[in-house]
Amino acid sequence: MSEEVAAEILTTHILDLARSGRRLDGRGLDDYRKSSVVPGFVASADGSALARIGETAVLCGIKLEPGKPYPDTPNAGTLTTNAELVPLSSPMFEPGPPHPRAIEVSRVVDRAIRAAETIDLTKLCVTSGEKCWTCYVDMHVLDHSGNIIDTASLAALGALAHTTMPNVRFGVAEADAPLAIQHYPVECTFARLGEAIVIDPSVEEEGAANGRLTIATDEAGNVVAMQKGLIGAFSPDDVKSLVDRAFRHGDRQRRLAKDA
Amino acid sequence: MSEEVAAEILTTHILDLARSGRRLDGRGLDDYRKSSVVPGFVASADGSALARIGETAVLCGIKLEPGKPYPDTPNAGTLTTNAELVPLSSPMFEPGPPHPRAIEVSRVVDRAIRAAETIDLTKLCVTSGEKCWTCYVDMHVLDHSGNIIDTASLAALGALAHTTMPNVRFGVAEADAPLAIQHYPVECTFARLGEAIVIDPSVEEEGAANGRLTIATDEAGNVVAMQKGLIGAFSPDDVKSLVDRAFRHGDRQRRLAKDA
Amino acid sequence: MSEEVAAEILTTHILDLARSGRRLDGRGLDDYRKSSVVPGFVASADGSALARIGETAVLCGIKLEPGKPYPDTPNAGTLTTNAELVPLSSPMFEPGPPHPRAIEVSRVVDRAIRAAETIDLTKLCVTSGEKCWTCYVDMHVLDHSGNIIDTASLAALGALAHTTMPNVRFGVAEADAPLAIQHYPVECTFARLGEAIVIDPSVEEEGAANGRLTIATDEAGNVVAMQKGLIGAFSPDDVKSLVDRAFRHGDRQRRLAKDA
Amino acid sequence: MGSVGAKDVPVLMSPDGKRIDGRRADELRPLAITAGALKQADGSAFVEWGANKVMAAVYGPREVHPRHLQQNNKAIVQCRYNMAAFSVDERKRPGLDRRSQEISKVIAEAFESVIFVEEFPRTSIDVYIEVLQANAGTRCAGLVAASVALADAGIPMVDLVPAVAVGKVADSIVLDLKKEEDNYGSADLPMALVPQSGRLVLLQMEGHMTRDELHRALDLGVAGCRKIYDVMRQALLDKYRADGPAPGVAA
Amino acid sequence: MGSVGAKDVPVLMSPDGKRIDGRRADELRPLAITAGALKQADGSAFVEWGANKVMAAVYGPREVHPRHLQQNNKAIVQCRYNMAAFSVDERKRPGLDRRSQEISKVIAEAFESVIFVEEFPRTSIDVYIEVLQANAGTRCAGLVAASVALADAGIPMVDLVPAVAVGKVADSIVLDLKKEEDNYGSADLPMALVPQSGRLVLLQMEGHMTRDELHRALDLGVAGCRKIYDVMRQALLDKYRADGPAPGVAA
Amino acid sequence: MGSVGAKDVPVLMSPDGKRIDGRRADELRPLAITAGALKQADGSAFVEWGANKVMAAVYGPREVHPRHLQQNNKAIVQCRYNMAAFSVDERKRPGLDRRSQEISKVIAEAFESVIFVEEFPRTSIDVYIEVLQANAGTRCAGLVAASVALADAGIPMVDLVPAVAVGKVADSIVLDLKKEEDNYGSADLPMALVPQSGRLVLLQMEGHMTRDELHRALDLGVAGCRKIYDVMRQALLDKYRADGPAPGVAA
Repeated sequence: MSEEVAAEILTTHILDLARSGRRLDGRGLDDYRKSSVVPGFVASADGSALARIGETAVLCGIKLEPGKPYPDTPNAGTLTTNAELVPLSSPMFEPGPPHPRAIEVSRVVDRAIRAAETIDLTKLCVTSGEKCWTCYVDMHVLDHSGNIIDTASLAALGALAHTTMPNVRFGVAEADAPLAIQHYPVECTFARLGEAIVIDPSVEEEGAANGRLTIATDEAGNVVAMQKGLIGAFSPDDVKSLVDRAFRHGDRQRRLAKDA
Repeated sequence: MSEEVAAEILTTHILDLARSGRRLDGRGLDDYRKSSVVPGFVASADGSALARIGETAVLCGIKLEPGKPYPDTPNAGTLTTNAELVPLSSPMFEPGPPHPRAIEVSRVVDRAIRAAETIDLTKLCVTSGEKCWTCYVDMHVLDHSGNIIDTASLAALGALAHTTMPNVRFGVAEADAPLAIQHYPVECTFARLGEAIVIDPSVEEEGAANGRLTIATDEAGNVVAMQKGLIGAFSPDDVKSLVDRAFRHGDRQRRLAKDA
Repeated sequence: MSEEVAAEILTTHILDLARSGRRLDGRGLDDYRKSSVVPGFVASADGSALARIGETAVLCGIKLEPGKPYPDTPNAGTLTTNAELVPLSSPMFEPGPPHPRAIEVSRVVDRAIRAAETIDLTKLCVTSGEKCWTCYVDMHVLDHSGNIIDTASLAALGALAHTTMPNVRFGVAEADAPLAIQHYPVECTFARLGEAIVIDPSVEEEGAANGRLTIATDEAGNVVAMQKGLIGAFSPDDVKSLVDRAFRHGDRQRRLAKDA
Repeated sequence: MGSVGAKDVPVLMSPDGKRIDGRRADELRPLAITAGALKQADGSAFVEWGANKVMAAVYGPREVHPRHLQQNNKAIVQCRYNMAAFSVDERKRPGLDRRSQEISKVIAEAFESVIFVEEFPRTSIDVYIEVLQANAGTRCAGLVAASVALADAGIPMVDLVPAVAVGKVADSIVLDLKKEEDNYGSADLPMALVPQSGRLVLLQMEGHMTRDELHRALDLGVAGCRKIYDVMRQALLDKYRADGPAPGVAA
Repeated sequence: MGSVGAKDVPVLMSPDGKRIDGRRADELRPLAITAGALKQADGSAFVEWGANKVMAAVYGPREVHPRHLQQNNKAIVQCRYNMAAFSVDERKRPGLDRRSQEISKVIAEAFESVIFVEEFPRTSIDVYIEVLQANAGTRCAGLVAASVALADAGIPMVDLVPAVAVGKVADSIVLDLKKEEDNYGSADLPMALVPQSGRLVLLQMEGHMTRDELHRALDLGVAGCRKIYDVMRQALLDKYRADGPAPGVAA
Repeated sequence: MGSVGAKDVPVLMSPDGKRIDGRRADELRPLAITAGALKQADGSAFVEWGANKVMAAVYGPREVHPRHLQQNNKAIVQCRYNMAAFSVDERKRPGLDRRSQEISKVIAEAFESVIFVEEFPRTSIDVYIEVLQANAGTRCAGLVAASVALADAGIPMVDLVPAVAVGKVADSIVLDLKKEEDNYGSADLPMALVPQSGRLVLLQMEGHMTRDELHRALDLGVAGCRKIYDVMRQALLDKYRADGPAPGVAA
């Protein structure tokens, strides 16, 4: 049996299940997989967290280094977000320059962090127009069993929430201090399977999906970022109802990063 | 009929026509296509022009930004010329790093601009050895129906001739000022079709050509640049007679850029 | 006869010969090919040497340019080693970004130069933490008839030993001065052919080898670098005996670079 | 969106509900579309939308490059959204940055959702978008241009795909942001609609919107898309009717 | 090794022969190996060794990418040793630098020396090593992790391949250097052993060693490898015995 | 050519018509060619011309890499003109810059104009030029070296292809510019001739020349090429006659 045929049969099966409200791994349509956040996983980083959603695992490390503010925001530090979809984590990923898929993950996480004002970038300014902190958020995907965006975002939030500013190492202040977190954005991703829409898709469901929608919410009741992905479409009513679902699931995931 | 066979038949036909002094689009051997220059096409540039020769279209935008003089020319600004043969403009162009063909176009145009002393680079020096203007000449090919070099060169000249130095934006002087043009180089390209040599080749003629020669002249009677391209050869006598033809066509094209 | 079959037959033949202590080019197992060093081959470099081992030829050029010390070694100049395995030198090399093979050559040579303290990097410091010399060691492989590492290393040593510091050109001192050499590391490479181990392998022997070992020694009786390469293995006793062979051959090769 | 730590923030909304350029909240910028603007491409369109100028071209269905992307049961849709060096205030280095690569991806996915790709197995449909002058909303302008170019190339699709961004500016939900509104506003929500099905094939968002604001934004965007749809259809009609002036860059 | 012109050099060896972290000369840092640490990979292992954290995964035998590397008579072994941006003190730019490329090459050659590649013509066996936290000896830790991952993937090999670095620190030959010893010591000699044949498939060295020191270093390293071998075997036994806790990153 | 805003300009022409190195206007720099200078290449040549040192090698006809460039009815000619890092005053970063890529293109086109490419369909003839020491005129020196290397490799051609640059220095038209003349002169015109047909297969020019000056420059260049042609022929004769000293870099 060729790979294509096998994939097609699996897709048919997943769609059949979804039609009757069931999923391949036994979850209900609105069941999120068990998630966890282990902060401080990497001692060489200024902050880090290993996030897991089901068997998907992403390790995020934060590094703070002295830099120069952008000319148009002289009173703010800078934030650089990068996701590495290394080939270790999935048979689908190949070595080489960043794939658009990896770029999308990093940009979607970046948008949520930025739009939610997760950290106050003006606090990362040391001398106006001259010197600031550059905050590197590096997400390393270790195991891709579906829903990388939510897992990467959870790892990033968990890492930022447990970051120490290395003031002493770089001679910026006399003592290191925790990085202050203002808001806690959480991404929540859905996949359309026929007319059903499931939360937190597995890798097999992503392969069968006709449309993916990620909605990031903060703890104050705002939507801060969205991204539709894959081939497929959502009606405005779909989007409205998914926003409600995203809010419902947001607080639980947020607590994982915050209280880890 | 395979693509190769079709191409071979077209080549044979074009060469047959040329032998009797005729061309595929009805022009005579020394007829240049109708050309036009629209200056100021792009408001986001400091200078711009859309040049068209027949259906070939190139948009050139000029940007002036503060930079640093080269150590060996401390009293001169710098000039950077770049041509993008984007895949939008022709089925022959592919996405990816700059193809040697694109590099050739930009270098041939650059040579004519530089050798003709189109702009006085010493006027782009702000502080000797410290600060100067960098003049970016970016040529964007939009429709490649043959003879990109002449079209790109015409667009560049038209854009330079309608450029404003953004003195105010960069705090260099109290008022913006037009960029002064000293000389007006014009490229004129020929293609050998068997023993006939046609001016301003179409894309089909370029495919059939055995040799291409570009000759740039200025308004004072100098040849300022030449470039032989493609597989093929020209005798010294060919070159001498083509120089005369290039001079004859130069003034008309020059006026398009100057008076646009 | 296919290329693979031809290669396999040659390998079998080389291994058969080695079993009885013989080699394709008539040498004994411990015979090093005739080597030579021509210093000053390139006038545009601050130092240069053309090294040849048999028909393998590598040209090394040294350039000294002002730079900035690394933050963690403020009192030392910097050394940059690069090997270009240009496609001119072998049918096996292709154009493109540096192949891991080229990177290995440059890193192995670099390790020997650095570990042997061939030059005293602190002498390349001009102003602590501010200004230093950057010493570029560029090795250009011209003819790859086997054993590039030893040849490149010999060229590098020969070039360094004949380098003049361009003090005047860069306004660092009133007179140019020879670059002082402290130690003379020499690489010696072996290839395993079955159970025999030959010195200075030819390109054909490298193709047949099951394991390569390079040992760099200095004139004071130290091993300063080693590198096992290719598919294959060496026992610790193999290594110990090869170290003795490397010491035996080192002085002769060293003299070539030193006295050239 | 990039306003953290910025210097001067302009007034984006007047007391009487007029925007920085005088538009009402639900008003589009002027939009002009020329179908068939290029000679070499199989289909093309030039869009002037406010101060945006965007050219799109379509090639295909044709052979797939690189080959290993070929699919046996359908065409693939490849998109390259690119900004000219001179299209923005500060010169942009040629080549696709990360933003352009992300936009290329979501636009390709949007079109692959409406093109009948099963009809052209083992081929590629290549969509090229060149932003020549940028003033916010270029991805939507590019999508609109490319959609007309696909129709001009005769590629069978479910429907044309209009697109527009909705934003939040000084607490108002407004249609079709221009540059200052995008830079200093508090939310940006670009979307692309399939009018026939009423579904969105592109949807992104960044900023702050409550549940209620988001609902209004979606409704405003869908209404805006339907207006843009009419302009797109008219551009194609004009082209078919007259086969009029020779194709070429509108000058 | 990078100590020329450096500022402060720590005391690496106490008068009573204790190293900077209290170890004896022939003592290894603590080593923990989890076989089967990942779900997607065909085989995997997570290694914590001193302050190193390294993950390895194996895929294959599978189709060769890029195709032209395919060999008709055997599998090829491809290795990618990569360091995470946050794994070292100063953030490392993502992507393979020259050091990583060299290490990838010698590790691939080491494994191709022990895998029965003739059994899988026209395929690739892909070995991926991700260094998550680095503290000297990462190439050996990576090799150990990858070797267990290969076994976990069921790839037939002559033997497991333990690896360790020996060094010279304050004139002593010591086993398994940690970061300060590597930075300020005077020699570093990483090696990988095939216990079954007693031969080395990886061997590198940089620094200063006399003939005699080198002999002792080789012997010390071989003895160290045999201890590591036992830990590797135990990790696989634990995995096979229990098929125990679901595979996943040890947390 | 690069003299705008430069500091000191040397005297390039003495009152009695002697050039900076004492040559007359129509005089070549010393030229020595060694055919068959390398062992591995199918054909090779080493050229010392004034203070230029250039090595060329030819491989082929052989399989085309990358494959998709293969042509069914003829061989393709690929050329790579490269400058060693140490070949110029300021160290050049390794790899092909834009100038080198342009030169590679025009040289490949020059050779494809004289090689009987139809005889070797589906193959590549690869021409490699390495500039080891540069002093103006390297593209011509490279072309001369490569032309002899092609003959040494037995590639069938219409003729050898001599090349030389003509320039304008202090209002005189002079043959074979050296570095100072190239830097501070007012025109540079490199050309390559097919002596058999009297036609030029490479021709470039930058600077200022009147119609009349250009005519004289062309004539002077053609005459120069014919002298160079003799040296090229002699080099090949020397090689064939003696098969003399073992091939290898002339030292």
